[in-house]
Amino acid sequence: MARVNKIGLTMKDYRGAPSTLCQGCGHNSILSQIMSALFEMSVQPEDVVKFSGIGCSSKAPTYMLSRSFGFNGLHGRMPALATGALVADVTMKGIGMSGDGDTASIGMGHFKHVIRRNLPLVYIVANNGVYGLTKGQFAPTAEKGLVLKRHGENPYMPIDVCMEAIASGASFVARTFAGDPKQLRTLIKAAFHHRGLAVIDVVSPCVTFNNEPQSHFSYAWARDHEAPLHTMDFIPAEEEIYLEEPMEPGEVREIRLHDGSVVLLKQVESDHDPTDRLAAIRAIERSYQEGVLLTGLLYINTEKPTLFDILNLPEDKPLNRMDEAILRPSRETLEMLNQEFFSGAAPRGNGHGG
Amino acid sequence: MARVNKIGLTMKDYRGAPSTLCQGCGHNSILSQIMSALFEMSVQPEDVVKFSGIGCSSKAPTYMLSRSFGFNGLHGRMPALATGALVADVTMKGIGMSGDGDTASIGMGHFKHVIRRNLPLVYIVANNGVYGLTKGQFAPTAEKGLVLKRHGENPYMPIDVCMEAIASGASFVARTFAGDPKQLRTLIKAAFHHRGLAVIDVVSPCVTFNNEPQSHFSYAWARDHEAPLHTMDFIPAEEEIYLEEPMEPGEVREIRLHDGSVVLLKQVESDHDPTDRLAAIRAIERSYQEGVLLTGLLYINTEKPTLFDILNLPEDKPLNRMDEAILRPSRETLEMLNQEFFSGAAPRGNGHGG
Amino acid sequence: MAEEIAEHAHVATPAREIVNDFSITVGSINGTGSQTSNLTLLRALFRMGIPVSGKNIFPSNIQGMPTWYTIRINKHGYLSRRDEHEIVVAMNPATVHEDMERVVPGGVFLYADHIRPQGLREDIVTYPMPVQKLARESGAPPRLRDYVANMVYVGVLAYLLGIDMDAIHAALAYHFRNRAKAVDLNYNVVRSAYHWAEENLEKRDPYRVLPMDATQGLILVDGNTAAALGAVFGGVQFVSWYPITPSTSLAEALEGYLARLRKLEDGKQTYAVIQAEDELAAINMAIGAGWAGLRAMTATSGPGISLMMEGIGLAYFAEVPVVIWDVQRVGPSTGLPTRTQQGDILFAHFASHGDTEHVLLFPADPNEAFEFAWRAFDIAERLQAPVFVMSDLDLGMNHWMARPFAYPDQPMDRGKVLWEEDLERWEQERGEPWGRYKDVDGDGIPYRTVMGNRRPGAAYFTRGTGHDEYARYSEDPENWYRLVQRIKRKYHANRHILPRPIAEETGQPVGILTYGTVDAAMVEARALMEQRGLVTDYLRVRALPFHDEVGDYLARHQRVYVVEANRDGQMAMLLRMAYPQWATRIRSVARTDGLPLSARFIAESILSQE
Amino acid sequence: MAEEIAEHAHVATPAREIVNDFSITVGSINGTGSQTSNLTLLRALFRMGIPVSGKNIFPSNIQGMPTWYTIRINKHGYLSRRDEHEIVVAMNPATVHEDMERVVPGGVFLYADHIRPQGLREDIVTYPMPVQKLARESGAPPRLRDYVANMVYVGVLAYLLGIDMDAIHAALAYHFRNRAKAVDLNYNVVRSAYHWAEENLEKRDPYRVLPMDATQGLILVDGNTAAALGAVFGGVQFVSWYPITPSTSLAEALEGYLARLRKLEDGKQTYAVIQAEDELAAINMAIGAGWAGLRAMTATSGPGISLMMEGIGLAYFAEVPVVIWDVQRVGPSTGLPTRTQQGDILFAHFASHGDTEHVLLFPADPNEAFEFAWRAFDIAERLQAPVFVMSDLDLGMNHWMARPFAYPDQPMDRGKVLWEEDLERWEQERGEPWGRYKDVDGDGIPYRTVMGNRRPGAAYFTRGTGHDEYARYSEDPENWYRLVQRIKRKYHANRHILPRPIAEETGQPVGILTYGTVDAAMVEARALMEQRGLVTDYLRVRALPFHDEVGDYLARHQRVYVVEANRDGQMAMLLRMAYPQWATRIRSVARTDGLPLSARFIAESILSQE
Ligand SMILES: Cc1ncc(C[n+]2csc(CCOP(=O)(O)OP(=O)(O)O)c2C)c(N)n1
Ligand SMILES: Cc1ncc(C[n+]2csc(CCOP(=O)(O)OP(=O)(O)O)c2C)c(N)n1
Ligand code: SF4
Ligand code: SF4
Ligand SMILES: [Mg+2]
Ligand SMILES: [Mg+2]
Repeated sequence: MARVNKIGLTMKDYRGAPSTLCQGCGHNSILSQIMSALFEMSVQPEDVVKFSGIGCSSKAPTYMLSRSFGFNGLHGRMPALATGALVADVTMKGIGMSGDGDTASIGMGHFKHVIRRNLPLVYIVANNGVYGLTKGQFAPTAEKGLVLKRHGENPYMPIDVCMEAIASGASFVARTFAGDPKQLRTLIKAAFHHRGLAVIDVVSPCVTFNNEPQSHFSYAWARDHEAPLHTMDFIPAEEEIYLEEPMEPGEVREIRLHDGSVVLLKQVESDHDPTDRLAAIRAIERSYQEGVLLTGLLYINTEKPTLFDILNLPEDKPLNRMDEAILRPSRETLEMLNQEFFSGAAPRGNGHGG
Repeated sequence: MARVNKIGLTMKDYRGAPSTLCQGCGHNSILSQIMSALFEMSVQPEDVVKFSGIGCSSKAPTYMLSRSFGFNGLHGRMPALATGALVADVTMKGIGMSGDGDTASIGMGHFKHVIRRNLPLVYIVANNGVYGLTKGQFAPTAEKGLVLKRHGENPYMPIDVCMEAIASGASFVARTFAGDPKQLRTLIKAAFHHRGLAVIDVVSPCVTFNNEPQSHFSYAWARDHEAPLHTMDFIPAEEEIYLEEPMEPGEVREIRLHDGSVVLLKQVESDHDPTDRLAAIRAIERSYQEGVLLTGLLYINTEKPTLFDILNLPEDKPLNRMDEAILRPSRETLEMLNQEFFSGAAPRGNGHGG
Repeated sequence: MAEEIAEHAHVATPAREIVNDFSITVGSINGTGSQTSNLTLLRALFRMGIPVSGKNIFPSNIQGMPTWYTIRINKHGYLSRRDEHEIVVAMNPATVHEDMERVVPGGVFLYADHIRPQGLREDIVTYPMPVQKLARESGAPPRLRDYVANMVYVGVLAYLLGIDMDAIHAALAYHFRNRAKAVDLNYNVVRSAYHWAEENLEKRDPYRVLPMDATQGLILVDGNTAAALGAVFGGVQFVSWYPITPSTSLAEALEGYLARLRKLEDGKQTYAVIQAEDELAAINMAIGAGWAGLRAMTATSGPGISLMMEGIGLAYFAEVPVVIWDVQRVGPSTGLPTRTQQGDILFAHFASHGDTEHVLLFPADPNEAFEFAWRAFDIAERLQAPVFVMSDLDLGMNHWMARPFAYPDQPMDRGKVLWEEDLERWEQERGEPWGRYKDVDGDGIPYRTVMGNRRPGAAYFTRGTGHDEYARYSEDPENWYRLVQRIKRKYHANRHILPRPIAEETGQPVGILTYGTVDAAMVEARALMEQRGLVTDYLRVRALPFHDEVGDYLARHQRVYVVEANRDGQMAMLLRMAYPQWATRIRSVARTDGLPLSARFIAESILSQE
Repeated sequence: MAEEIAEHAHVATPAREIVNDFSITVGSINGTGSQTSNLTLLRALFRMGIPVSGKNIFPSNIQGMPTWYTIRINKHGYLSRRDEHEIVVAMNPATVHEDMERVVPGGVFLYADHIRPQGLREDIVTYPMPVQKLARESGAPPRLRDYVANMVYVGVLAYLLGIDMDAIHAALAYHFRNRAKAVDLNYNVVRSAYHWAEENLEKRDPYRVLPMDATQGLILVDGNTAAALGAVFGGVQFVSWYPITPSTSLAEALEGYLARLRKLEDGKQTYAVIQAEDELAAINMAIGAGWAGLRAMTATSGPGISLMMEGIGLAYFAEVPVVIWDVQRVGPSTGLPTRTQQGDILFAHFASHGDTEHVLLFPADPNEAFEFAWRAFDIAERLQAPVFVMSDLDLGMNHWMARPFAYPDQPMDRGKVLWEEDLERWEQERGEPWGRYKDVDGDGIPYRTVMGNRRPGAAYFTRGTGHDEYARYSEDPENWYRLVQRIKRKYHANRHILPRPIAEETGQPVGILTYGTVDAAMVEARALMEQRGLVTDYLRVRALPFHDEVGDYLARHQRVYVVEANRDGQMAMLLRMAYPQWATRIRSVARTDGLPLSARFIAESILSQE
């Protein structure tokens, strides 16, 4: 018998259409971990909505969560599309999936501005250093000096998705690797519970166009060079925190999210404080100097107001379920407004229009 | 008699059409300082080319340097426009002028990517926290909490142009204030001599829409809160370095630019090392905590290859002066290429096409 | 109060009077507050019951450049722009001479006396005005002096023309929202200018105004305000926009009205307005919202329309309702940002790559701006499609006389949306599974669920790529063929829900066809032509794709002049495409120079061909 | 070598032979290397002197999805796509049954024997192939086995049809650039498959090929490669682009050729290629470069065209030469990214807001792709305008027989560009100051200087806003009117420099009109119709705006069928607009399903109306 979660669903209930991505593509692993995370958290698939742009990564959402609404929009415009849609029902949970081309090239502006607005959305960048769907041109995240068979050597310095996110004030920034399922899954869970925009930059190898072992986006390189900041656990609000082995104080950090759930970080080498922006930037800079793939929860700010706060939307009543009685002001209101305009008649009393 | 510079020109030779900007607009001061800097450096106006997007700031280039070519392009697309044009003649010196809306809103993506390409261009962001030309809506650089008469209170966190530039690997990043002519002029000179893209973020008050004293983009606030990192001098390559007063070692930093000219930085409080990216980021972060307007040369990297290096363009012969003899391969070459295609005839010898 | 002054108003009028039929043009410098004076004049005349319109010809900058405002006063109610200026007020030294040249022979030229124009014309009446002196004497604080200086010409004109001072007071009270200090300060300047004129000027010109009863029950309003209000009464829920002249004031008015009219008791909003980072974001946000079941719109102008193309193609193809206001300015390119044109018709109708043909609505006046604003949502949701409302700067930013806005005459039509229970019922009744793109009714319009519908089976995956009736990805050739044919059918089978053309026919051989704001000038041009012996029929198109009436109209007329404010005669081109059988009957009268067409230009263009 | 095999090739042929007139379709999985096998077959047949074409029907993904390749063999040289498949090779279990259904009655069905289709049809000849077995036996390393497996059908077909094994060897040698190991590995599989077939299959079908002499002197090439090469010989200096199917291979080929052909002796580049961050950047970069005097271009497809609109409007209005390749795919929206269409014609012609009408060139085959690629620069620089080259996926990405490319027949025409000395001479000769937008020659084309011209007075300020003849900012109505009229005139006065239409006329009452790649099918359709008694005249339009010949052609014919691969008949619409006097003669034959039109569809559509 298939395993059943708290709301009575099996893993099958989280599946999508059969994947048409290449076998071994990192994006497939990301999908698996999203499905597992939602299954384990017993999230109702109907409460989730998927967004994406264009690219292999952006096709990916078709291959999970058939029971969820989804919109595969235009190249680079996913953040804008998701903004408009999520405002319609603030009780839905949004996952956006994008690529490094989709986000860091054509979509850079929207990426920055959705961060600034702190739209509640799990924003996954499936980062493979290339444009997979158009056959492997360099993406802006590709490391300088990367050599690809059909495209020669990349002469440009890379754009770092996490650095960009932090620079623009993102409230949740993490980096992980499609080949590190546990960490990826835990980060997805944390992101799901974060109140605001959660950027997860996932090194997600393109096995067809950019998986030579010396490439920083290959399975081999990432596996060999992964340097996690911490190991992590996600503890839902209703569960008690339980540590497998007793920890010294300072060895473990608890990040309490808005809904009471907790991300537990067990420090690996030095103590990274993910509430310290500068520390996060420093860690990223250092990872380049050391030539490692830094992973983990780089930065989190649980207090930043979200777009929904700013728009002052009702928390219980979705906009898209409001009816004419709420949406169309009354006949009397229009009459009043008409009277306010400067009229051809002589003043009728001493109203504003007089 | 009007003052004459080394190439026999007077200030008049650097002027443009009469300004149609509002009296007192910060953008006018920026224009003045650009004209003065070029005059003082004895730059031939015909060697300069101006680019801009759309906005009051982008109209500004009309009001300087009539003797230079200029292109007032589309909103947000100045970086791309300048890229295409400057490639045509690498001996020209480009100045791009943009606004905070033009750069940090609609043009964000291009801003990032022109930085990444390190196009040799002086990139000035005339930053007033509002969209001047469309009558004062909030720009993305406006501080949270800024109250404008017609638009209420800004609920969003600002985007910091310098932080964004540094995050994406800019090779020259400075911030200054239209009300600090000396520093502004010196930075323009340095930027002119920088080999690569030089971003100068200039607080440039919009006297019509955003100049109330509590606004961070007002003359009053900027003047009261300016915290220069250093005082600075620019010494052209041919001149000797001369310090007005003797300095202790450590009090003064020399930044030698590619062409031998030098930027001399006299530290104001603590010692800022503008070759240290992290130090620059730290300084920006600190300035927000302290509520000051940090100005000066935040970061410089004189070694980063430029777009022209990467494209491997001839340094002496502009592309746009090459003629048919260079541009159109010969009849024989076409004959050879025709032979290389798979042909209907039986193989003729054992060439590649056989 | 002003009564004692009004009594004297009719004193100095010469024999040959020209009453309630002339234009006043004020040349000034933008950013100096003359707009307040101009609106005061406009409103005062309107309050006197006289038909008026105001056209602002302003530069694309913020301060210090020449700007002109023309008030047309016409007892017959012809209110379009004229090429003739009877009375010109010169407040700007930079344009004083060209302003003097503008005056018709026998007309009036008023000028601020510090300007001192050289060589006053002999064939017109000239009056100097002590503008600076009166401003100084007004007691206004120095920073306001430039502003109140403009009130001087209001007072002088009030005296010369006989404008009711009570009406001026009412106009100022309205403008300053009854803030007594501001009203008094300005009114006092008007009054002292009036007195000065009374004492110092001898009226030597024939122009004057007399009260009428032609504006009773009407209001003065600009089209952008009307559109904003219409959208609010259309139940707009989502607005994403990026500032651009001349659409900015539409979005800003919308935000203002929504904040006032559409909050719940606890202060929560029943709408969202987002100033986007650019037009690409604006349209994609609106598409997201429309997809998720909100009444979503954006407002922009030419450059923004160009940037929205990819998004509009997506909305067309994925069948997402969204309303796009194109408040047209002069293109191509950045063009003349503060001038008017009907230049985006062709481009909007065929917006985006691939085969498309979009719905366009053409409001002609503020009442239609209001009406089409709410109706556009009904149409968009009914058709599941983007709908353009093609306004223009003339309508959007100028003041027009209008009827009070009429409450929508039908409940909101949300189209074929299925919520949880609807979907259940749908499947039960039809005995087949629902599919997002199934044409079960034969009208080309499928049923849709929207994000947030929690019923299992309600969810589907939307994309801009090929898809079958169940919204599944498909590259199948036959499927594609069927899909795009069905979408085409959707537009044509449902044209009847678009605003019908409006016809005025008396069986003439010559027909006129216009759309949008040309109407104002056309009404007058028809009268002019009639004076010259050419009686015409008239049809005003209010939507694309065309209703059958349009073809019938072409069929009934030997020649049809299609009059529009663009270079290429875009509507004429569309008509030739749509009606090849009548193509030779179509004659294009088109012009673009940034100004609204004048009746004279239209009449002469047509008469010269008759 | 292969000689010993070739000898036996003609053994098993039955009585009724069908020689050199059928199609072979291979159904396989993309990313498994079948493309190499298909090209090998195509080239081998071509090398045998037989007219062939290859059409790739592939999915919009990278690996694992169904893909089809059709080789048409036709001794008469008719090479457009057909709806009939005589021989089908099934390599993909997912599509094996639909593939079998495709086969015409009496046709041939080959299948990999591990697929085991259920219920083989009786009305066709079926042959299993031991694909996996032979691949295993090939000695290929496991990672290459899937690839070489596809060589099995090459060998089997070689045996069944009588394809020359030498020609196959030559094709492999070409494909693998003479890398002996790869050539041998693949050739050996072909050979063992041939032997296996020889020993195990009894030929029961009528199809076979025989050598001809119809391809001598021709080459096989795709349109994107041809275009890239043409651009190089057009002296292209600047390319900014953003990847998008099906234009990507054009830009990539260009980059390859430029690196090879256009470096100076010291290795410095005489060109710049920039992969931009998006299409907005790509077009704006190209505009900057064109403005600065470079021959600048970009290549994109539908979604990119939509994004480039604002830039194109700027180039139109500021009069900047730039070449835009639109390798059309199926829209609207993301549509079918890997299928073909002529769907962007209307949109491109009227690109961007405001009044515009752009130059479009329509290459029909690789030779024209090459020619128009260089000519487009001459036209753009001569007109100082954006020029679209409207290719499509069928032309761009499929292999076509072509003549060797012809060297440009005229020197580069850089248009009216003034360098330092030119400017001096200009002013001396004319005795007036130069102005950027002065129409001194009366042809609407002004003279331009370009950035970098150091002569004082050469510089000017370019903008997308209103400007006078000296490029100074202007909002003056009359100036605007003159300016846009002059631009309009520029296009019409210089239409003669565009590629003229090509006509084939014998004075028939029925005319056909097409453009671009429809030509291939049209040639055959005309023959089909002739067989059925309908002789037609033919005109192929090669550019917009139309030459006068187009109107004359319409005037000469009672009915003109306009045949095109889109939904709405976009060219027919344009013709009705441009020629109202002939509008009723125009009949639209249009269809879009992602596949190139077939001759049969065209012929039947027309015949059914005659
Ligand atoms: C406007 C537009 N431009 C270009 C394309 C072509 N295109 C499709 S996917 C893609 C790049 C995708 O790269 P990335 O986002 O990194 O995704 P990946 O395939 O690598 O997962 C491009 C350029 C498009 N669909 N739309
Ligand atoms: C595509 C497009 N969208 C919008 C506009 C309208 N517009 C003109 S200037 C401007 C904002 C300018 O703001 P900024 O760059 O900060 O310049 P400032 O005027 O403040 O100096 C906008 C939105 C436009 N011209 N083009
Ligand atoms: S091409 Fe690369 S990114 Fe695309 S599906 Fe294949 S492996 Fe993944
Ligand atoms: S509106 Fe503001 S930014 Fe524009 S010119 Fe005036 S002061 Fe400067
Ligand atoms: Mg990628
Ligand atoms: Mg600004």
